[in-house]
Amino acid sequence: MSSIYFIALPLLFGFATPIFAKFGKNGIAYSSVLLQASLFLLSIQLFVTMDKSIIEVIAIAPPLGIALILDNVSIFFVMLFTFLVLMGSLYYLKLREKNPYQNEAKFFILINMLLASAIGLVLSSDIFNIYVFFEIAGISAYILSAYRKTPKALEAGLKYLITGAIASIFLVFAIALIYLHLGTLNLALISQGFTALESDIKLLISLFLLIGFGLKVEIFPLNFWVTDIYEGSDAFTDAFFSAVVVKAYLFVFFHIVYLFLPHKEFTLFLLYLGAVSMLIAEIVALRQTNLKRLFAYSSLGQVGLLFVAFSMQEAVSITAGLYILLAHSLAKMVIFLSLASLFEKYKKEDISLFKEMNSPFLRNIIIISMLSLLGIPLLAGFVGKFLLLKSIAFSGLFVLLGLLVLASLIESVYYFKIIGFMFSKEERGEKFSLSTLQRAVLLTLTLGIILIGIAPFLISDFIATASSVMIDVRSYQNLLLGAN
Amino acid sequence: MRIINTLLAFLSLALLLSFWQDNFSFYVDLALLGLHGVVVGVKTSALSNVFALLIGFSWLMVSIASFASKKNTHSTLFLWLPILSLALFLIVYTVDYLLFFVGWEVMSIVSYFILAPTLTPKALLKYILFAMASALALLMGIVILYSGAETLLYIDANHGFTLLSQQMKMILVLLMLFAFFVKIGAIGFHYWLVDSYAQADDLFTTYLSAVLSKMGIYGLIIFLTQVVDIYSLDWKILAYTIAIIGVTTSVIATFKAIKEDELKRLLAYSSIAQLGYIVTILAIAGGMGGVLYHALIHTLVKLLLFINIASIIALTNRSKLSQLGGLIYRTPHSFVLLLIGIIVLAGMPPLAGFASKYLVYTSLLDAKMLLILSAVMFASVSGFLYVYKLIYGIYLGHPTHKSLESVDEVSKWYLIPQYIIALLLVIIGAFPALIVPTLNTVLVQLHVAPIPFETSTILESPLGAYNGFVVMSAFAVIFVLVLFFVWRVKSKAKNVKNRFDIAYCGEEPTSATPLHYGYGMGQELQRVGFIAIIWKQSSASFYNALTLMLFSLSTRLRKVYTGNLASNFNWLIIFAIFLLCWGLE
Amino acid sequence: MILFDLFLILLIAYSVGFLYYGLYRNITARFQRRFGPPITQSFYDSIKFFSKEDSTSHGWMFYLGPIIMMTGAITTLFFIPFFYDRADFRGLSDYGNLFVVLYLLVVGPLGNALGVGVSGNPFAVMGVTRGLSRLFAMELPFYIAVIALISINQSADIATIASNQHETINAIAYPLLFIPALFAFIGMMGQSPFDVVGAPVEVYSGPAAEFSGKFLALLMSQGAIFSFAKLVLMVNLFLGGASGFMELLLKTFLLFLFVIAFGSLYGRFKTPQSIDFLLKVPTVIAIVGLILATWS
Amino acid sequence: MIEGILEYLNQTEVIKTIVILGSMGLFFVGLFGLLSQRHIIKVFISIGIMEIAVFILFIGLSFQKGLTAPMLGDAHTSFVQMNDPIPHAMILTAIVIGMAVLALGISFAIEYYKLTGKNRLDQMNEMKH
Repeated sequence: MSSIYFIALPLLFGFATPIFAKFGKNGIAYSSVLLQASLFLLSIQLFVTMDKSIIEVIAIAPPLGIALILDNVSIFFVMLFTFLVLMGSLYYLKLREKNPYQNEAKFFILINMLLASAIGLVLSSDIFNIYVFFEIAGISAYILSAYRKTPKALEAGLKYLITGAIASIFLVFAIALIYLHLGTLNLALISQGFTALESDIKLLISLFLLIGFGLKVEIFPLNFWVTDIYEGSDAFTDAFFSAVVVKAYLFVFFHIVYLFLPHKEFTLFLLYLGAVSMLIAEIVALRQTNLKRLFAYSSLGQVGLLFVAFSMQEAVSITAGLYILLAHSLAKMVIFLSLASLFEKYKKEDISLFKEMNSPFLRNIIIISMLSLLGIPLLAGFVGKFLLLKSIAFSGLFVLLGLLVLASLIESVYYFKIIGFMFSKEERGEKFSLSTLQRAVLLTLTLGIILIGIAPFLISDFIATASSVMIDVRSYQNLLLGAN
Repeated sequence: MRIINTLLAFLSLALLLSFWQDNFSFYVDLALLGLHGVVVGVKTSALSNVFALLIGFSWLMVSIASFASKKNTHSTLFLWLPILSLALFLIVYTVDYLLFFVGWEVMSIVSYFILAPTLTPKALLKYILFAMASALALLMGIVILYSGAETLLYIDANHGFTLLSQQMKMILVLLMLFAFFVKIGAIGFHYWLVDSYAQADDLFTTYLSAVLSKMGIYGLIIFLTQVVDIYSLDWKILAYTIAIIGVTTSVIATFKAIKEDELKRLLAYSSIAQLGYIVTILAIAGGMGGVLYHALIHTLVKLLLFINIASIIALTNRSKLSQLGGLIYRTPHSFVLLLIGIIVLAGMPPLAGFASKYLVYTSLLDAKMLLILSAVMFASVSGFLYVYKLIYGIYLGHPTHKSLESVDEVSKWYLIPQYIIALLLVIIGAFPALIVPTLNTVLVQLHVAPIPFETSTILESPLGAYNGFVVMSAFAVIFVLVLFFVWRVKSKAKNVKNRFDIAYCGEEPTSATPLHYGYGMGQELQRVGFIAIIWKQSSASFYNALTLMLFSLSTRLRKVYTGNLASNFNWLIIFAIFLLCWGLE
Repeated sequence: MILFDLFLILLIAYSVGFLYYGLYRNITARFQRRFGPPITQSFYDSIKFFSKEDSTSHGWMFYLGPIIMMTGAITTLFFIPFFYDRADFRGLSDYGNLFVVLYLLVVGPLGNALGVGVSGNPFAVMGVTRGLSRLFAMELPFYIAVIALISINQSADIATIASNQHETINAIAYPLLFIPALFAFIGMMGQSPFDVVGAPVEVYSGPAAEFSGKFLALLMSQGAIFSFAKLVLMVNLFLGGASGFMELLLKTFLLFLFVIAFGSLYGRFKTPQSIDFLLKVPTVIAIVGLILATWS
Repeated sequence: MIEGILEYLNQTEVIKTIVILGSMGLFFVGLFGLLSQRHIIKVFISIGIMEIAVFILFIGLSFQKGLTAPMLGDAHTSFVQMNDPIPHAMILTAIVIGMAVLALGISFAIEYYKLTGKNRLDQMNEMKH
């Protein structure tokens, strides 16, 4: 029953805030961190005690009821999300001393809601629950995005909300069609019955699903809104958007693709969509000067790469995808968290900020993160990239290979432009150093990047199992249906 | 830091030499990563030992030279240098393309961090973008090869290569050639190289030119012999293409060097030209001996030359030929060392440079690439102009500034490595076949015919041999005899007190008269048509146009992300309708 | 034995070289409708210079320049065999080959360049630069021709190349190689139209501007020796070599005569002009010759 | 006459056709609004219309003639002879969520208008670089 805690506790946190508020000024903040820490420990504990493929199913009599599935792949995401959110919250503990959000209780509630919904998305195994968590994640993200109530933030919030609302309409439409034709919401049952549907209905459903999720997973050409959101929101919240929210949506989307639509043609389409998405995002990023926007484009590019990885529908490429996802989450977390401090200190978001920055620590960790994103060996990004390119080459998709390599090259242009700014010989202000806690957080994340890069075999077993579980549709069906 | 670095360099060299004959290998299976059946590892072999020797030796020499400056100015350099050398050792000792790539990338990135404090942003960006392009091309090539061979080991790579389709073979070869040519700085891909060499820390430039550029050669050797197996493959056009690229590189870089005024830029072009000779003979069957020999000599001579000009730059704070001059009697040791260096660089007979040039020429003759050989010899002779410009601009002529008249000899820490190298070059000059047995072990390993060997004084080749010892002793004996003769002939000549006491059209020049010819040297060649073309053309315009194109594309694509939701909805609907139509099909 | 041989070679080269130099002055004088000095005049001049004081010196490197030049000339001479079929007068040619000689040919000029460079006279250095610029233009057609010969004979040995011509000499068998080589050779001999470097009369400059006394003598002597060495090389490569002294003298003299006659007839090119010319006409001919000669 | 029409209309197929046509009409009205209108509130209204259209479609199509509403009460103590409760539950949830989102959106729009005086989608260009 423990997997329910991941969803219930963060949600319940909101109701308990009045109580925590009694513990003093920092009560809510500390209790939120405590909650996330305990969730993280719980996920670790679950992972450690878990057998090779023991799966926890919480089911209220499928096909009617809801079911949460905690298998090898979802535990990966649960651990990742709780860890990242914990790190972010810890970082915020110091950030709030200088630049706190108004009405912090709400902010913590939202962060926990975001965590709960992201985990909910990953664990849910019926499509309506997915819709609900889709919306909860959306609502908390809209509010977080607009939280500063500056014109930019509000604009970002509005745009996010409008596109989110449209996405949800299409999703509901798809769900309605599915239920009308199959009479069930259970993923396993849908996946069994889906192939037997008429092709027109199938097309319509897949189209709506693609648009509904496509808007959320930031795939070209449905990612027009993303960069504005990143730019308008706080860098601190961007960290969560980029590292957590998108990843949850991506997982769900591909989970659904594997279950419903493992069409060769469709996935091939997604494959090239991903590559084009990456290429375009990287090219556009070339001219960006606003850092948040720049890294938003970089996120779009990485999502394109992940799209390619997951669309390959092979265990190896999914392994690669999970590696890339992990590396990207860690790196983007480091970058956006550092940016949050830097923006606060230097009062500018321009790329020239790095010319003024005088903080060897931040410089080094940002460089390491960016190199990892570029897929430099001995850092986390390389493992996934190499595996991905390998599986692409083995499939004989050499044009795709060329596109990805080209995109990576363009990507390196602006990354190294930034790194070049960090080494520029201009006059720099006084030294800027972070508090110990913040340094510890960033260092932990960076060490994660280095450790995975140098010793990928530490987690390779786990990730390989996760990816084989993710692609194994049949066992998922058996698991879900056999549970009642 | 410097001491630790030097100790490490010494240690690695000592280890290398003491375990020269021993075979050592270490393999790891990568099944854990989901790469089933993929083994990576390191292994000593004759080829890797030779290149490792170059690395270790250069590292040591650069480290010794670093003691010259009083302050620990190169602290970051010597923090990174051991890591860089480690990556280089990894590159040469690995037996598979995965570790090769890892070493390659680490090399590029570490070099980037070494270069970063001294380069201008533009040069730095140029360097790293070319390095990344090279690395990515290499990665793509490796992956393509991997998809054929299903392992990454060099020994299986040839099998995998033969399994690829003709088209993929072509693409693979192009990618790999691009990757390595960028590092070598073959013409067209040298855009990054000259600026990086010129602006890098003076000692690091030495390392760059002596060692890092050789990694491109090493990569090409591995790729062409192990993967493509070019000598047994009947793929004439590839060999010719490589040779033509090499010789074009040599000719163009030589003339570019003649025009340069800045010491390090001049030597950078010279480096490109010398590597061009190596590339030229890389793809022909009899050329491997020449490749290795010339790589060795070039490493030594570039160490010598770059350390020499580093010492001069450190001494005078000037780095342009037009700002130096007349240092010969202030720094006689440096002068003699540079003289030895340029004699080797020019390939003049008594010293070691001729031996390697000789192998280059005879292998081209043997392969019947006669026009290419003519062009190589042409480039080689044209090179005299820049080597003379180099030595004249620094040491001969008139000092261009008062400060140059009162400097003292450079630090002994600069002189020690130079003397060691010069000694080696003289010894190899007299015994040109001394290193042939070592090279032959490599050639045997690469399955090519070894260089004939009888005694260490005679360098043999299919078209005749020459006795280095006789050439050198004849030269030395005649020199001493003439010297003695001149000595004995009566002379009352006095040293000129006034350096303006020269034959100058009946006038006496003053200190305001520009007497140093350093900058103008060779400029009149502008009037020669093809040289003017070489000087005027630059790959910069191509790369600038490319950048411009990319950026305008970026601006255009930015319009997708206008932030205007209203227009984006139209996009969305169009996309949906497109999908619908596509799906209905 | 070999030392005696070398001494004889040197002696012959020295005397014949000065003899030719005297003849050269006479013949050019006749071309210009005047009477030249006695044939032995140059020889006496050099002896005289040896006994003169040199007025200025610019340090040891300044001295070394002519010495290296002399060394280069003598070494070159020693590596060129006089006769293709005789055991004597082979010098050191068994220990080297054509490549060594080609490179030894440029040792002298480079040594000179160093000595001149240290003198600090910009006009002298200008001459050196011109010389080096002309050098590569000159060497290109010559190298192409030589490469073709080596390839045809499959040997870089000079004596072998010379002896392989007993039926037809290379100048007739391969005229398209001989003509460009001859152009280059005219330049190497410092004759018009390629003589702007050491232009003897009108330019008060050139590499020799700063030398006087015994060093000027040294320069003159090495010039004589070097000229002879180059003549012998050319004879060996293209004119079938020689098997006796008379043949050698005849062939070298004819070649010499041709060169100075040619030089007297033509005006002087500027440096860029000569480079341009050499890189166009003789080079193209040489390339055609190379292709024709080795086409198979 | 009217009886006949009602009888005709009472057929399941006819009802479902009407539902489909009506809701699709509504959907396209919303879509048209979304594409043609620039005012933020109007856009929200369009979104609301589209949502409602989907809800109606779902409920309308999952309804079966002759069965009662899926509610337990005095007369109905067990789940028999009732319509499938799931669509109802789902749509109820969706309505709540949709309403919450729209309310949130309108509050954003008001704040935004207060700060900037802008109320149109195409004017929202704070981040135009």
